Amino acid sequence: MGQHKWAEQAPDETFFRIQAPDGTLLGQPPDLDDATLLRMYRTLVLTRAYETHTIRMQRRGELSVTAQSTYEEAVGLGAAAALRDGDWCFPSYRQFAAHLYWGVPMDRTLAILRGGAPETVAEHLPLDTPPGVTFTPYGVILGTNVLNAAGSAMADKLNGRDIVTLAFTGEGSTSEGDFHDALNFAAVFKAPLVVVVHNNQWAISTPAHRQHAAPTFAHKALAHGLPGERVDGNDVLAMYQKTREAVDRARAGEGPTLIEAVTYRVVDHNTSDSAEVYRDQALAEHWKQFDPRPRFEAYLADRGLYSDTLRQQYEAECLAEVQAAAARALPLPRSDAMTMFDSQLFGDPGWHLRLQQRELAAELNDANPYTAIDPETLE
Amino acid sequence: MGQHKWAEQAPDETFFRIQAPDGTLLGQPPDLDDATLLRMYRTLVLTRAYETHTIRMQRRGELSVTAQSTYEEAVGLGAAAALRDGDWCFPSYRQFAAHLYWGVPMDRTLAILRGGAPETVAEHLPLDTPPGVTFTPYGVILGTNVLNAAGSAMADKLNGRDIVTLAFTGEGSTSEGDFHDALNFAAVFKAPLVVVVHNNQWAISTPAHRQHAAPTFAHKALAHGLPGERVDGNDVLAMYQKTREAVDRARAGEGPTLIEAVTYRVVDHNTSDSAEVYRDQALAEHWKQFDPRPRFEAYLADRGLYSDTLRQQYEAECLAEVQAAAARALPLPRSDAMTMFDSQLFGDPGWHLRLQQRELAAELNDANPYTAIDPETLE
Amino acid sequence: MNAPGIDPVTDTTDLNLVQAVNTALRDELARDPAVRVMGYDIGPIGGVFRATEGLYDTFGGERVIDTPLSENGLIGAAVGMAMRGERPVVEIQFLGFLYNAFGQFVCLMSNVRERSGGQLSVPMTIRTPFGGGIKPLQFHSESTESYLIHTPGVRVVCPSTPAEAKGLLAASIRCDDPVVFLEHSRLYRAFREPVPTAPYALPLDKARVVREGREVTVLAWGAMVHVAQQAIDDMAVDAELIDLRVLAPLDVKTILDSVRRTGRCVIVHEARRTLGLGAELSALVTEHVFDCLKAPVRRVTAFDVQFPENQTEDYYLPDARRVRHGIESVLQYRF
Amino acid sequence: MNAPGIDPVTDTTDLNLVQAVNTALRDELARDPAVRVMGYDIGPIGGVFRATEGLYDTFGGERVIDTPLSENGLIGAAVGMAMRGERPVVEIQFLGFLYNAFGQFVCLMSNVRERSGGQLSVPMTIRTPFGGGIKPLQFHSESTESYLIHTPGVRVVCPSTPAEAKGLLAASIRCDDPVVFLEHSRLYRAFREPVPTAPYALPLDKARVVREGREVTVLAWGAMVHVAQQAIDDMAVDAELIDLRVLAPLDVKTILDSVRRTGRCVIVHEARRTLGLGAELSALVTEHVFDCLKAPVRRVTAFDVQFPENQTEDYYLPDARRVRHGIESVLQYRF
Ligand SMILES: Cc1ncc(C[n+]2csc(CCOP(=O)(O)OP(=O)(O)O)c2C)c(N)n1
Ligand SMILES: Cc1ncc(C[n+]2csc(CCOP(=O)(O)OP(=O)(O)O)c2C)c(N)n1
Ligand SMILES: [Mg+2]
Ligand SMILES: [Mg+2]
Repeated sequence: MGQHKWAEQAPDETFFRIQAPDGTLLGQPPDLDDATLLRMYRTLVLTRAYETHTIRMQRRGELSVTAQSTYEEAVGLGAAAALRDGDWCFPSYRQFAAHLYWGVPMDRTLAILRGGAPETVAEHLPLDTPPGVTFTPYGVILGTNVLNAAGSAMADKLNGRDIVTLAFTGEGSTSEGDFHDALNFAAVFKAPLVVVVHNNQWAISTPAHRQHAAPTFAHKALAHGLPGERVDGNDVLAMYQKTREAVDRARAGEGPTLIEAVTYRVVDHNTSDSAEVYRDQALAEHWKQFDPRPRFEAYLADRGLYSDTLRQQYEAECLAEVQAAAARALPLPRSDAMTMFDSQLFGDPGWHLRLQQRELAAELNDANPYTAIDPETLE
Repeated sequence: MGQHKWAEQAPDETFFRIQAPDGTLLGQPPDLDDATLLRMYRTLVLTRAYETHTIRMQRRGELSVTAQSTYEEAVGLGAAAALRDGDWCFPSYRQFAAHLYWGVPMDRTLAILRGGAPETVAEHLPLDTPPGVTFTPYGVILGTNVLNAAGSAMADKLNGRDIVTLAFTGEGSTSEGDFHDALNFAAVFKAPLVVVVHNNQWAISTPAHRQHAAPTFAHKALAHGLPGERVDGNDVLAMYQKTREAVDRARAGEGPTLIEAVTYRVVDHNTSDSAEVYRDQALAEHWKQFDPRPRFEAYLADRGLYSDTLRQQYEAECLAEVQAAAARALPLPRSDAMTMFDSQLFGDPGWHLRLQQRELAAELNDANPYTAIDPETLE
Repeated sequence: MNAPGIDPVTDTTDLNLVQAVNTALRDELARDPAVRVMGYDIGPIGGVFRATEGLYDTFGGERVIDTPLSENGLIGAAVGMAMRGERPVVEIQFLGFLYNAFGQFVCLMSNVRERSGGQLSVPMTIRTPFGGGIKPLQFHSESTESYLIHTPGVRVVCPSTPAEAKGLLAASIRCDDPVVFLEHSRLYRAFREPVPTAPYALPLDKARVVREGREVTVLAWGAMVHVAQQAIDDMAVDAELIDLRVLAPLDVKTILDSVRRTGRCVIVHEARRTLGLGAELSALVTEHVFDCLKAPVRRVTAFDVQFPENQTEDYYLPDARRVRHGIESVLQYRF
Repeated sequence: MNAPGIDPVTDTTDLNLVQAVNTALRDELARDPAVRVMGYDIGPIGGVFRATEGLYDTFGGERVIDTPLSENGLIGAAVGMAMRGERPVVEIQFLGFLYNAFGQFVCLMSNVRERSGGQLSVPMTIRTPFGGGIKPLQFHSESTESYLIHTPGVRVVCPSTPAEAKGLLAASIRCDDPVVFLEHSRLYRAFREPVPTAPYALPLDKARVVREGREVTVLAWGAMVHVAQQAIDDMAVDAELIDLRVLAPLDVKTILDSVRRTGRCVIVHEARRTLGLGAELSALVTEHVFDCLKAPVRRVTAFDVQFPENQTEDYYLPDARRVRHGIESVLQYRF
């Protein structure tokens, strides 16, 4: 463990808020019906149950490396709730709440995290009803998904479809060229795109103040001529409100918006990381008090929707759901080695892949792949 | 020729100016001594003579494709004059005035434009006194030079040297990721970098309003937390003044600055282009009245430095200089084919290049390169 | 001449290669509303080589889309459009500029379909001029098809004549896979030939036997097909000349069948030698028809240096003489 | 074991590969003030693999520089620093992220010296983990050294043991050319060996003969050296195993001399087959020692698909059994 750690800076708290951290209403809450509010709250509970369980599974060796969003769920939740059926989302790896709000099946996600081929997962855990919002696989190469999302939004614009595309990215990823390309293309073509910069102050070990020198990440919008908002990322209602405004503008043909969601990565970057190596964990402890969950519960209580019983009921239901999903994902057969040749080119994959498929098949049959096949038999 | 052309927009003229287009002083001129002013003026005259001559040479087939900066020379001239001996410049291909202000030898530039290898040029036209400011070869891949310039400035910062790096790029090139990387790295490390965005409203056929949706190119600075200035790029004094302030800040350790120099590409993109194909040339005609030269002459006249005789003298001298440079460049022997193997790796270039060198040598001797060489003789 | 797919009896028009490209773009824009031609300098100007000339006038700015100056932006946005059912045809002004978009090219364009288990696809085409001989600026003469061919999940196509270009570009655009379509800039205006006037698509899985022969197989693509042809004509050797047409995935069968018959193989390419496609072709031939070989496979290539300055590039690129030397070396070879 | 440059009598310390890398970085930082270690997550955290652990504490933030999260920014800024006399050592967190910087890599880092006629140089090193076997996320297991090797103007180095890593990294950093230094992530903690304690540099132009043999030459690098070794041990074949060490420029002489003696050659690599370095090696061997070959050159490789999901990657990467099959195929070959 290094002697030197990053000097931290508490993030600037000048941002849009609807609720104070203690739950006090500071402004007009968005017009959300009870059912939606409860769906949002249940998603919050489910996300926590899901993440707690996946971390446990990962430690047991049942999953490969995975990330968490605990204490940061309001970003994905509030933003995703502002979408509607038919919209598209290009997420980052930290938006479990967005996935779960829209019913992306946990069993499939877990099966993928177990290193299964998507073809195997689709075969054994078929989708009966696809979620109302289409989620793309998250972009492993940071920043790329935001640019693809800009293209998705351009496609809708060109076809006059009133679909909105939402993209999530971390604040660290705003340093990649793809991020700027995305904002520039979306702004020039007035594409119906909403980009949420999930600013949790850290990119693995890099603090936001080493990532850039601008006062806020919302400032990035100014370079590209689109509106930039800065929102309390631990305030579900604020996230919903500002994203909803942006989504409405996008749907009305008024172009893209950038939203900086200010939060803090209380947890480790992912299951391979130990944040105490490079930062003083005091600020992380401090941020636990901004947990979005009690804040949102306070609003539900104001609306007469919240009770301890409800929470306990949700917790029990969600735990059961997660366990059931894990129970479906765990027994999936390992992907067949031959699946690596799937979903390459449409139609004939070419002579060399036909040969190599036969080579691997020979190996799986304990034959010598280099002597067992007569290449003259390949068309 | 297409029926449809780009609808043009006259650029927004809210920018820093010291002289009105008619020469009237609008503000305090920079503190420049007579000798420097005359050196600047002579550079302006020389640049025009040089460009007129190179276009002619290109049409005669004596040079490969080349660009012009006519009517836009104030950008490179004013900015480069703000540097001092020891500074570095990473230019674009449109900054002849910057090169000539610092005495980059025209004969060498012409010899390179004739397609000679730099090694041949250096051999036949050796540099006696290198220019006070070091110019790198311009970056063919747009945007890259700005980022390399940021690295150059970081090197000076890390070594505590009071050297400033100046980079030029076109407004179109600000759409490349390298440009944003450059601003971000320079701002984070407070590097002594000045970036001039030469906004001549066109990137070949792409008008600035299709390049981005921000109100100005100076706005790009806001994304990265550095000062952004917008300057009349046809006003030599204004370009000098704002660049000088930025250079002084950089030298004082206060970090980078972005300067948008607003001008207009009256001429074709380069000798391969015909602007009338894609734009209405009326605005180009209109911009001729903003020619930086008479404006600067008016200031020199105010200072009692200008006379028609001086202009004629400079014109005659400069033409002679250009002709002399061309006369030195034209008779250079064609580069030896073997020069293509020069300046690869330091030391031994490796077995394959040693073999290939011998192959080419064999070809040049009318031998069969594939049978003439015994590979066993290669170490 | 064996050119599968081109019907010789149809009506023809004399076109050069850039006109053939233009015609194919026009046909495909008219045929399928999902086709969008995209790039910078492709709208009113019609492309720096005039490949998109007139298309903006006919189809307007929503089908022929001038974009900001970012190759990465272009490829990444086109990938997103393609994921949503569009069929973008992106012009990258020169192959040397594609390096700026290499992340999106490798990790998204060529990968989205595999990554999504076939749920998403990227039916887009990159068209880009490449190759040497027109003596422009640095990075405007690249023949770095190897970077593309080593990337799985993408087809790489390279026509050598106007009629080939028209049919192969139509096929590339209609293909549901991502395709890179390499247009040799030296061939754009090199010659005209009769090109069938009606739209047609050529197969993307068949090499073209330009001339049959028994003594040696010569493999080439793009401009090198013509250089090889000239060398063969000069020598009056009974060579079989194969225009690969599609560089990935390769039509290996046609190649191996030929070398089985001739017992000799010469590969001609403009790319640098080390890991140019010739390396793969040589390895494939040796692996699969070793016992038929009467001489080692010969690679006639450019050298392993950066594309040189204008004054020396003629010594860098293979010419008919270098090809002749290559063919002679395999004909003369004795164990 | 022939390891030119390592003096066997010096004092040694048992180190694994990542510790050896760390030691070399520490030595070079101490030795030359122009050396700057740069990257994201290389400072207080010490790298995601801990290769730079402790360096920030010792040398401070001006020698061990944490940067913003942009590979292109990193490479482009380092090129500029190197042009100005610095000797940057850049960590790219995984080879798969270098694609984002491919423009700067090809057109600047590998090209500035040539372009400037030798007036400017770029003495920088990119260190990056690569290769499969640790089962992480997509694009974290790439073996795409071909993209690098096909690029002129750059050296590509790949150590296979801790002692090799220390000496080759020191040599790479001291070298005035741009270098890419590939560290196999599966080897980082795979084993320890005695590593000379004092700083030393190994030659960048000599392959390493791991074991001598007469029946077949086996060429490998990185983790595949160990896989090949295991196959050879399993088979008790009299194989000559060569660790290439430097992938560009290749030590062709050592390779050809060996195959001239053995008459057989097997190449083992993790990269995809098509235009993997095996293609070049096969072509070179066939071109230059054809008449000594008793069997066609065999490539034992991964397949021409994207690096697959964790559950199937073991079938993708060559293992000792696949290598054994490859060796058997050349031993059994009959004309
Ligand atoms: C192009 C690229 N570079 C680096 C990485 C490795 N990496 C994965 S996550 C991460 C940090 C991202 O930080 P941020 O964008 O702030 O998102 P967060 O994890 O904080 O949500 C890094 C460096 C990557 N996946 N892709
Ligand atoms: C990466 C890259 N893309 C494209 C080009 C081709 N190209 C050369 S100049 C130019 C236009 C540049 O416009 P701008 O940056 O505004 O500079 P200007 O020519 O107007 O000074 C283009 C597209 C290139 N050289 N590099
Ligand atoms: Mg973050
Ligand atoms: Mg411009």
